[in-house]
Amino acid sequence: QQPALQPGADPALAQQADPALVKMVPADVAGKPFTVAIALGSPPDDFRNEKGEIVGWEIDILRAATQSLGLGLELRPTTFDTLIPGLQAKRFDAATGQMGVTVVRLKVIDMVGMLTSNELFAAYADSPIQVKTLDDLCGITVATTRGSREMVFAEEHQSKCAAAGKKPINALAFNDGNGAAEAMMSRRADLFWLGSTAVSYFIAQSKGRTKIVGSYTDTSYIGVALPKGSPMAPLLQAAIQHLIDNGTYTKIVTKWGLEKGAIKHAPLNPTNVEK
Amino acid sequence: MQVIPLRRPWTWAASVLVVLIAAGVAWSVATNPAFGWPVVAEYLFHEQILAGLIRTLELTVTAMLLGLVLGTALAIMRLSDNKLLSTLSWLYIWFFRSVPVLVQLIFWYNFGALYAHITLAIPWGPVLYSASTNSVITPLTAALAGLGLAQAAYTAEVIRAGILSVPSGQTRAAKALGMGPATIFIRIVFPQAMRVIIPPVGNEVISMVKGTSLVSVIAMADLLYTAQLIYARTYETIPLLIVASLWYLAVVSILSIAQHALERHYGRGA
Amino acid sequence: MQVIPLRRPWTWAASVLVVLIAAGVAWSVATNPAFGWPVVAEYLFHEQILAGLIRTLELTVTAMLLGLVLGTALAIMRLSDNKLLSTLSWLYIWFFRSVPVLVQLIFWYNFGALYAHITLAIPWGPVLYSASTNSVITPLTAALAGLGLAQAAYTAEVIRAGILSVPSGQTRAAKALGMGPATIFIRIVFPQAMRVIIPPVGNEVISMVKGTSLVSVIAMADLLYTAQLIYARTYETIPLLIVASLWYLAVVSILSIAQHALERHYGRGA
Amino acid sequence: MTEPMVRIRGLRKSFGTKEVLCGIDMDVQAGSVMCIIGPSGSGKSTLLSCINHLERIDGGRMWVGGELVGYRERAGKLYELPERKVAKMRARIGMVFQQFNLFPHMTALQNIIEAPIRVKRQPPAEARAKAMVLLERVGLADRAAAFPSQLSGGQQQRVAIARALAMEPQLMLFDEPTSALDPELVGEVLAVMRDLAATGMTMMVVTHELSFAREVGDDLVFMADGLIMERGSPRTVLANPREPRTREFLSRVL
Amino acid sequence: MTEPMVRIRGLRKSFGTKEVLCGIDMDVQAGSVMCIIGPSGSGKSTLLSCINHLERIDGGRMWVGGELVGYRERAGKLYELPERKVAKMRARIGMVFQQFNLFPHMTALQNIIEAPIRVKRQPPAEARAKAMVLLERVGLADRAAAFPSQLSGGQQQRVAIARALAMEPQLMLFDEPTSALDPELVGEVLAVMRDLAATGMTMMVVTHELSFAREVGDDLVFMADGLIMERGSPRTVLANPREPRTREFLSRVL
Ligand SMILES: Nc1ncnc2c1ncn2[C@@H]1O[C@H](COP(=O)(O)OP(=O)(O)OP(=O)(O)O)[C@@H](O)[C@H]1O
Ligand SMILES: Nc1ncnc2c1ncn2[C@@H]1O[C@H](COP(=O)(O)OP(=O)(O)OP(=O)(O)O)[C@@H](O)[C@H]1O
Ligand SMILES: [Mg+2]
Ligand SMILES: [Mg+2]
Repeated sequence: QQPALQPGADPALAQQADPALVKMVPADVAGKPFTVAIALGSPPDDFRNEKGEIVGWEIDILRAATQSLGLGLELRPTTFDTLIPGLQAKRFDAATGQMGVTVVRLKVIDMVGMLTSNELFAAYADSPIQVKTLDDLCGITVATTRGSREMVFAEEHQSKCAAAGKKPINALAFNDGNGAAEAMMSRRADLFWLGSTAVSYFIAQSKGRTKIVGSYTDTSYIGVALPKGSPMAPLLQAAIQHLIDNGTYTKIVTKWGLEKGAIKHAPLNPTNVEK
Repeated sequence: MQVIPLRRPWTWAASVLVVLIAAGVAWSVATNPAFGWPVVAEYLFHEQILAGLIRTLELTVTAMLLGLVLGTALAIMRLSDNKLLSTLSWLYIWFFRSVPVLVQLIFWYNFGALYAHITLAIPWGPVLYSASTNSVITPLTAALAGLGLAQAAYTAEVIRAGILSVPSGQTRAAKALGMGPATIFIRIVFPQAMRVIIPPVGNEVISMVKGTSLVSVIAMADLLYTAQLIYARTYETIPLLIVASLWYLAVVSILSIAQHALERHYGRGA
Repeated sequence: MQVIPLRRPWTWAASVLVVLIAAGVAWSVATNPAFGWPVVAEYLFHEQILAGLIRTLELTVTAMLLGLVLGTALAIMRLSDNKLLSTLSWLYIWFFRSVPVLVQLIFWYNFGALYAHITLAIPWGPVLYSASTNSVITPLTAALAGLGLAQAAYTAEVIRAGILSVPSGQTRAAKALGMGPATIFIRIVFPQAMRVIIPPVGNEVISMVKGTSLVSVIAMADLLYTAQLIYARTYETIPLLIVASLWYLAVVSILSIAQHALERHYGRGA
Repeated sequence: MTEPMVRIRGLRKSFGTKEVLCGIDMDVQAGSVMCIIGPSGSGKSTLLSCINHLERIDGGRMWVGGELVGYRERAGKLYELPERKVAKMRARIGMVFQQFNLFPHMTALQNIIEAPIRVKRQPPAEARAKAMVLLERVGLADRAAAFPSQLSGGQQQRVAIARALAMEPQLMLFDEPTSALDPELVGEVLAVMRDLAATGMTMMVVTHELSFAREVGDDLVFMADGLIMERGSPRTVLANPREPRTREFLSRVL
Repeated sequence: MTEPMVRIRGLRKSFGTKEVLCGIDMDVQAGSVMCIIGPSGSGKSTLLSCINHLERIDGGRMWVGGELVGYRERAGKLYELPERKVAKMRARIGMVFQQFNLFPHMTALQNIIEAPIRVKRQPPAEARAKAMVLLERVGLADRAAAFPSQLSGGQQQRVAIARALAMEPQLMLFDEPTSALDPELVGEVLAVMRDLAATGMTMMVVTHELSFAREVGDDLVFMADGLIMERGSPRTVLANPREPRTREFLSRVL
């Protein structure tokens, strides 16, 4: 049933099924493809390439992980709005799309961490703005995406801007990275603020018209989401740990230039994350 | 001799069945935990949701007013004997019905990327006015332009059909009384056209209430987008969509009542 | 004696002005590099764009057919003497005009979260049919349900207005000839109602062409969403939106011509 | 005496609280022409509409061709028939309206063949042939392809008559067929009706054309306030009305 | 002889290629009643429509109250006036249509006061008072609040006459004002017109009511094919038509 090589799959990352992992797979799951919904967002997380194939570092990790479990992978591209209802409806076994792990979200779903993230700020090449700490954002318009961790950071920092007697951060939440980037390009927003992966890719596409003007790093995770109490969550955790252990994980993060955020242990529902 | 009208026994049976089914569905909806009623209750009157609702209403009212006024003008132009006016109106309707509102919103919002300055000048002459595009086109302007200009194109078609439905004898009678074109339109033709216009315009207004959520592409938070922003953070998608839907149900109910009242008002004398 | 009709000198001046402005805008649009015309040319006939276009057309045609058929039935029910039918129809229209299509799409797509199985059973009796919800409601089913059921509510209102515009003498004459209710509706009332129905339904169809892009929430890539997916990768937002808009312009042009032809057809004899 | 084509007994009809027909008794013999005159609002149109059940009745009974109209009698009560059966009965009764009510989206010919094809399931070719004969008969063979809006009032009314005749009815009801016509055009319609009466068609004619009633009518009734005030042969009633109401009415119309 | 209220010289009007008025000359003296008869399609309605410039003309000239209608003459050419000036002239000419054309969304009273308020800028209270006087005059004071759909045809036409009179016109045009009425209702409208003529109003009346023309008309013209075929005093023309066309027409209408 599973084709030898799915469209967009990287042969260099192909995994053999790991007998120890395969043994853990419950009987009612084995043999069926593992379905993952993807909110196709900004590259290089998960996007369609020139051939229309779904690719990205999250896809690579999930494909390798399911291969280790001896399962097929079925990708279901969608938008953010259906991810969670779809999980709850068991339409999908898992969902991904640069989903940050937060305490609030863990009440609704289970998440396995795959990477720690950091964020970059982009601006026009002629922009005088430099971002060293979040204080530098006070009184400035930043464009980001809805539900992004950046929105949370900005909101939490408003009180500090107020305490310092500065104007609040004007954070615009767009539907997607493109809306945010376009707002910066039309000078609606001073800064474009998103995950480093997305911003780096955008800078590369902008042909020198934009530059990176700062970064913000925290220790929270980006992960894959599963329905609350899903028996597949610990399995997926084990499979990703297996990839970390056998070096495939390193190959993937290197391939996409994400070494900075690489993790040593794949956590299930990590609690050491921001609220 | 007693006369008994046609009885439809199945009507009663069906009525009972429908009520039973409705009760069943209501029960099932109320008790199904997947709908997350506690979360719905928590957010129904949440400050952000109410702010989003107000933004929705603001945008609907202003964009619809723009659409109605401009749409009426376009309909009159379209039906005018003047070839220039009717061609212009045709072109406008064609263009603004064609280009998706989403594209128009993105276009107006990001006009600054295309033209950094807006300049009014006499060709080969002095500059009369010049300003940065973003200062002229605020996000609200962009939203109203995107929604209102497109709405005008749709409304124009509806109003055109309404005007055509008024018998020409009415215009002749009004002309014979010495009324000018504006009076004839406002006092005679339009009130009669309203009968045909109201139901489709009711549709357009109700569509617009929900259509305002397109402004999310320019980071404006209407009711639906506010709900989306909240569940983007909390992942409680279904309860928040229910919150938004309940508000939409309330607004549309009020609008339906208004539509009914208007239909009655303009139906008088018929 | 020679009679000279009223001359409108400003019409000529204005015509010239309009042509000049149009030429200026066209020139500016054509030469502004921000519009990215080479990119537009590259993607205009791109395989993915064409696939999206076809998906858009498919969805429009099927959802609109569903909307028209169901909407006609609802309009007839709404106008029926039968209280049950007209109440049901009123409720349907109220509900489906209220709830945003986005919510309906998500709801249908994820019906499985609420009810894992669809079961047809006699109450307190045997089960006739049972299947996993997700196998019954495919994404396409969900898309058509979401778009079509809502469309039916809007179309019903338009058709109702159209039916009401046909003089009652027509129905009386048809009844007196011994025609049954179905024949009267299909052959006599509906063709005459069409004159009033076509322009607003034209609006609805044209809205639907663009409204199909809502199905992106359930993972179906129509024309606009395809363009968005491409610029999500390349960040060439404006050129790709232009590509989509050009196709929409083409489709809407064809639809406008069809609308015009239909108006002429149903206007015959008037 | 044979069974009359139309037999009406104790017919009552109200709109809301207003009684419009207050107990009408009437017989129309097969092949005869019954003329009905009376002031506006006296219930003439309502009477015709009851005969082919375009209006429900509130009391009494009516038979057309010996068959009870619109109802079934059982145990001393009248039960309304379903629409389907009523339609079948209506097909046997032709009706011509004051406002013509031609179908504006169909040509004269299409107006005529519509019901024979849809209701009687005549083959279109046959229906068309018969329609052409009828158009010939009303003097409009050359206007078969014209839409109603392209015809004068008199021509429209003649098409309306042909349309009703195409169903080969046993009985024709005319509701002021010439009232909406310019005086010039009245003659052509009356001529067609006169021919029709000569062929032995049973007709009920509400009209203000007293000379037509006098010439063509076999019987005449004068209605006022939902009652038949006077009846008799047209010559007698029109020349020597017995009732003062009749006299007053005739003085105003003549 | 004084300047006539209406003077028409060489009036020509075509629709497309069809010439509907082929050179009409006519004088209507102030205070007189001019009746126009003629077969359908002879151009009677078109003539009236030209007089208040509801239709553009293709040739000739017309004066109402000494003023050129709808055009300005300069250097031997007629230049059409802008809509605004035409409207001012129309306000001085009342017109009553065959189909009444009352505004269905307004009550009888509102129909009457609309133009005085909007066009003449009369204060509403004054307009209403005057309208009530007019309604009294046409015998409808008690129906002021009724919508047209609640009035009989004769009542509607009387409201239409009151509506035209409310503008205090110098000239009244009537286009078959009784043709759409039941015979019973014709009398009430003719009575109103008769009263109006008695007050000295200048009137042009297209009508098929020959007895009205005979009684009330000062002049009568017979039109056919866009030409005036015969003119004279109504008694003479109706009793002894000179032209065969007139004779033929009269035989059909009587
Ligand atoms: N559908 C209706 N609803 C309420 N009242 C009605 C309806 N149809 C007729 N009437 C009333 O019934 C009465 C009789 O009407 P009908 O039309 O039968 O009179 P008629 O004799 O035909 O008059 P006319 O000569 O004006 O046609 C009138 O008073 C009229 O107002
Ligand atoms: N708007 C128009 N467009 C084209 N032809 C027209 C128009 N109005 C009138 N006509 C034609 O002009 C001719 C004269 O019409 P008009 O209405 O003036 O006649 P009429 O004497 O008033 O007849 P009737 O007694 O039927 O009212 C007719 O042949 C008619 O078909
Ligand atoms: Mg009647
Ligand atoms: Mg005329």
